[in-house]
Amino acid sequence: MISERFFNYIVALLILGTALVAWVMDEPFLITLTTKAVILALAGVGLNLALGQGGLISLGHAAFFGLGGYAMGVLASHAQTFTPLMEAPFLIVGTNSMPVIWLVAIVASSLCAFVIGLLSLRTSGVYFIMVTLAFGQMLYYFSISWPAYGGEDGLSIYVRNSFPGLNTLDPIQFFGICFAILMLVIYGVSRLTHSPFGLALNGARQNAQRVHTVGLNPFKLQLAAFTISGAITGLAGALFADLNRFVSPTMFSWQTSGEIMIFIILGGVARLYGPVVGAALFILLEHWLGGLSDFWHVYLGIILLCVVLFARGGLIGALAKKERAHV
Amino acid sequence: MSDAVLNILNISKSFGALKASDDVTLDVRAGEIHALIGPNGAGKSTLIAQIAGKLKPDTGKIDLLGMDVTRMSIAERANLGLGRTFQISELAMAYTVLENVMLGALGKRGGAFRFFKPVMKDAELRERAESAIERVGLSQHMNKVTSELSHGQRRQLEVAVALTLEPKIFLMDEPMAGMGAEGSKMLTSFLDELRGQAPILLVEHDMDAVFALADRISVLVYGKVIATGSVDYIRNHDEVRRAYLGEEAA
Amino acid sequence: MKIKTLLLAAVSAAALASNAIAEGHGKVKVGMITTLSGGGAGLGIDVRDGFMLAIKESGNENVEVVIEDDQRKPDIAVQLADKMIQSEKVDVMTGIIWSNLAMAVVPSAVAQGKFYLSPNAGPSALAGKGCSPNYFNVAWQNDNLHEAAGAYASEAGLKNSFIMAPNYPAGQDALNGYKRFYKGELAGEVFTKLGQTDYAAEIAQIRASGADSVYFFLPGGMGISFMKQYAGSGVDIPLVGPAFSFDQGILQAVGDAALGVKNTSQWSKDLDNETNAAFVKNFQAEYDRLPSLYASQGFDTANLLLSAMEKADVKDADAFRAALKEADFKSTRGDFSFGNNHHPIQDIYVREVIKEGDVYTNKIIGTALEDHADAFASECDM
Amino acid sequence: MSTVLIIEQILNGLQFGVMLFLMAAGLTLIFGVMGLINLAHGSLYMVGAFAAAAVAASTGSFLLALAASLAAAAIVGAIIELVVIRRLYDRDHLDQVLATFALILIFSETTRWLFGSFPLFLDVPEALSGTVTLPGGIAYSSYRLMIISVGIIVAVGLFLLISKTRIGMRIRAGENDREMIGALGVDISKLYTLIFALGAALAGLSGALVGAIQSVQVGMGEPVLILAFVVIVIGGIGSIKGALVGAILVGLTDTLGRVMLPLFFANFMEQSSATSVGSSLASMSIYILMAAVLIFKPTGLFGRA
Repeated sequence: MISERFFNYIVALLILGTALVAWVMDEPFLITLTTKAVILALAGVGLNLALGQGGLISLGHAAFFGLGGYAMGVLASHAQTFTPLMEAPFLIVGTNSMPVIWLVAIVASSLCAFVIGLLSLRTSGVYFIMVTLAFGQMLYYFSISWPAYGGEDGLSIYVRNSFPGLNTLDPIQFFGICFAILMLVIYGVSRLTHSPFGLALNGARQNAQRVHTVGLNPFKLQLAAFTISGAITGLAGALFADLNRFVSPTMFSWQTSGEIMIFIILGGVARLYGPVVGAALFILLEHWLGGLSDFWHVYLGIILLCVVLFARGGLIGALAKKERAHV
Repeated sequence: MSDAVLNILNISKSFGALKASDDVTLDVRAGEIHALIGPNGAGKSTLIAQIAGKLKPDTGKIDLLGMDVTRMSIAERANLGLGRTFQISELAMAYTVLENVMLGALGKRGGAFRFFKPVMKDAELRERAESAIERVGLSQHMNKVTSELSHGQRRQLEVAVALTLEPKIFLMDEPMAGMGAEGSKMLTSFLDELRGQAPILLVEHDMDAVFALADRISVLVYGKVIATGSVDYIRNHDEVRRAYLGEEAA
Repeated sequence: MKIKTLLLAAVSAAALASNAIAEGHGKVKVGMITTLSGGGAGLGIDVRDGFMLAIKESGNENVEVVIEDDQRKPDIAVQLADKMIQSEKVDVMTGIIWSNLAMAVVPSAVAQGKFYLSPNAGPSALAGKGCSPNYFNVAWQNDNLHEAAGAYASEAGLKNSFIMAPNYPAGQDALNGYKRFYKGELAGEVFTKLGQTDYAAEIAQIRASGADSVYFFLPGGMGISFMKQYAGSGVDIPLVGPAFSFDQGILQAVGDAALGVKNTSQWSKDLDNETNAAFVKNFQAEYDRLPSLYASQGFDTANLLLSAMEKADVKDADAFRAALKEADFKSTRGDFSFGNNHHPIQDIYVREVIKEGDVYTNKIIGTALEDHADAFASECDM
Repeated sequence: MSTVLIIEQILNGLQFGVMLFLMAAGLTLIFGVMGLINLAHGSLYMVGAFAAAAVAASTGSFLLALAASLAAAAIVGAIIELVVIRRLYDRDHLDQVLATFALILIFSETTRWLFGSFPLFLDVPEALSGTVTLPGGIAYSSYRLMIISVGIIVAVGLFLLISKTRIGMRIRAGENDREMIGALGVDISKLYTLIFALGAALAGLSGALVGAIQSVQVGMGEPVLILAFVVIVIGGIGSIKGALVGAILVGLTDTLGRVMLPLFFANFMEQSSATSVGSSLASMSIYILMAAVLIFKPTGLFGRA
């Protein structure tokens, strides 16, 4: 048994190492794949905050992932065609600067998460799962039938957005940006987990009554967690859109929510690196099994089933059994 | 009644045809232990739920420290100074003893919306929590996970969490339940001392403890308070003997 | 930074050199991204089988085809495209079935200097302002079959059509395409939910509308559901649709409900030309099923590629492009040429669903549009 | 819009609701008794439809096809209950969601492997292929009327089963207290397998019934599954009555929304964009309904707190 912290460092180094080796060996596609894993891991880290620490099983996080994606798509498409986004009451123009896009993605998705959370947190258990799903589906159907930004066809952005001082079209540089963001966010989440807020949030998951009785309001704690969680997933959405230089309503679909959830469970619920391990494993399986057979979904299903049935606590849980997942 | 910390005035609560609280009036004064007793199903839990804020009374009024709290939430009452322990332990089971008590300390300081500084390294909170743990005698179990504690230890932990809130009044729901003779005795003497810090509304089945500790006793039967008074008064009250103590004596 | 750049330059130079040696002259590496699993896999499988049949028949050993499954997900398609370009280093890409996936992949692929030959999707954005010298559509512009249906309706004297499509861009394009060539009145215009399975409400509207014809574009399972329910509703207003809902793969699932329905297509199994007859026969021999529209498009795409390879080396992009533009191959559709925007100019036929023994299939009953180009060609400045 | 047309559309909404009820009844039963979220319920629906299509193709009998759909779904249901599902009863919802999601993947691809990627043929029986004229001159599909009657029969049957029979008593006991039912000396795991198979059989039956007028293809279960979840959440999870009311509410909202909203918007905008805006809103309508119900009644219309 190795300690979880040590294991986390190894995971981070493995990811970084894979990208660097791929760069030296001139395998840009491998870098792209690693970048995808990093971005999906980020989305998972977001959901994990609500799901693992807050106990809020949201099957609607695709809503935030998609919003982040469309924040990028809408801004960049306006920049691409040199048309303003809005002229009255004040002028808003498109942009292709990544930091601005990230900011917009974060603000938009956290606002949306706040509203969805405000309404959904009135329910609990299965009802919460389903009402978040309902909000996700609303956005999905809206994005399909709203013609201004491509509807079902989605939006193509021909050139990746820019980051001051870097060439984002170079796979390794874009990887660097995403990896740095992931590490920063993980650091932030880790600080948050051990902060007063984290203590209270994790306490509210275990026993809301207890938290209430000491004078803290579980609803506010959960709403805050849900909002931050949505913001992180939204940021991941913007990066994902930039990775593909493309956004489409698929990002809003309930299968996307399900996949983000799968990363967490594969890796380990409420584990800091759970979604990272899960996303990396998922991408690995997808490419390895996909090459093996046209019917690779069967194998993926069997593996998932085995993880749920026999490896409770996900991969990290299996490797670091002795330690607690929470705090 | 200017020295009443908690004042319950004519509250009633019905569930359909059942009157769980029937025009209950009760007060808790500074420095006293006021025991609330009554047979099972007398409506003690309902009454406590209304005092704590989990249920709202149909009619009547609850004053805490001279402030009307009838419509306030659980958290708001806690912030005003209501420290509560539960009949069935309400603790974060995956947390250690220290973490559970830190929650209380955090609640006392008000607001958990600090996202960056490690809570366990917060000297002020830590000191408050550790001293509460010491007072209830759990120091050697500080880093034990709550789910591994014995039943009695969990009761002690509940009290420790309530202590960190430095409440103006304690609301204790059967703190002795499930404790061995040794533990009960220890807790009895601890509560005896505690009343100097803040008055206690004590709901308890352990009559030895009640008679040893209480300054006043109220008896609740079928949702009604049938008698309130000193230990001796209650011991000799006819109606109480008939309704309640009679069974115990037999 | 300098060391990195140097390192990178050295590595990539080495890679280039080794590629040049390995590939030699005249070889073409094709990257096919198509839908082989999940919903809609039937279309991708047919395109792939048609394409590979042509390659096999040609006996040309200079073509290497890498095939990947996009699962009908745009993000997967984009990554596969990155893989094809970055790590497989293909010269030509093809295979995508769906317009939204094509929009995700094609613009960036052609911007990186790859040729893209579309065997199915033809979104208007790529035919008009977004046209590209390296993009060739071997199937149709999305609106073509709908325009033909509109033309057929006008010619057949239909004056009051009820038109219906799912509420997404291809659906909106479909109805616009129909209206572009249809001269009568509209009895009603309805957008259904994408993926909708129950059409009772729409059928009731059709019954009440007093229309003399119903034009619908409901691809895949949606069309099957609609036609079965329509047949059971007792409404007998004639149906018209594009070929997608009357394709070989789908017809068997619709059954009698489709009999007699008129539909428009640029290809049919009974098209009378030598290439087509041989194609239908050989496809059946190879795969033990009748070829579909999609199979014919895959077959034509491969033949177009092979014809260009005869004339030019793919490394000489200008020459190869010119060779593609000539479209000097024998199409299963008979006459075939490219317009200025590299989209087909071709005849579009009207077919009727019939039963041959136990098998439902189509026969041609007329020509809706001759040498038809698309409505967006003028917006393309090539 | 004429009154007759409105009545016909209401009938259509009811019929759509009844179709949803068949699917939702099993789902809510399984949740109510075992506390299990079963995403693979849609796969059982697909199994029923494929079994019916296969049997209909080889025997030509629609009744045999229906019987096959019931049997196949029940058997497959019992098998997955024994192998997988029973390990999930004590798990949290998260594990249940994931494990049954994995089952969807396995079922869908296995079915595709067995039957291919193209839709299968399944048609309504000759005797029901026409229409009946209802009072008021509405010509309505006989097959759809049959679906409505089957739905009503199933609803009544379930009510009777639960309120009048010994099994029903055990189901109710199980809902209220899992410990107690064990104490009554009932073999709880057998009961659970039975209930799961019953729910699966209902899903299979609705797959076959609906498959005859829609398309029998891989992936047909998931859209219905989501709708069925919307239905039981609106009705209150675990309540058969709630499922019935929820199904009809969803059926009516969806059908009438599709018809009315475009007409409504046509009052103040140009036809083509009214159609588009109206249909966009219509496709969101049931989710809006669900969110609204949950915001005002967090445990659904007939759910217990």
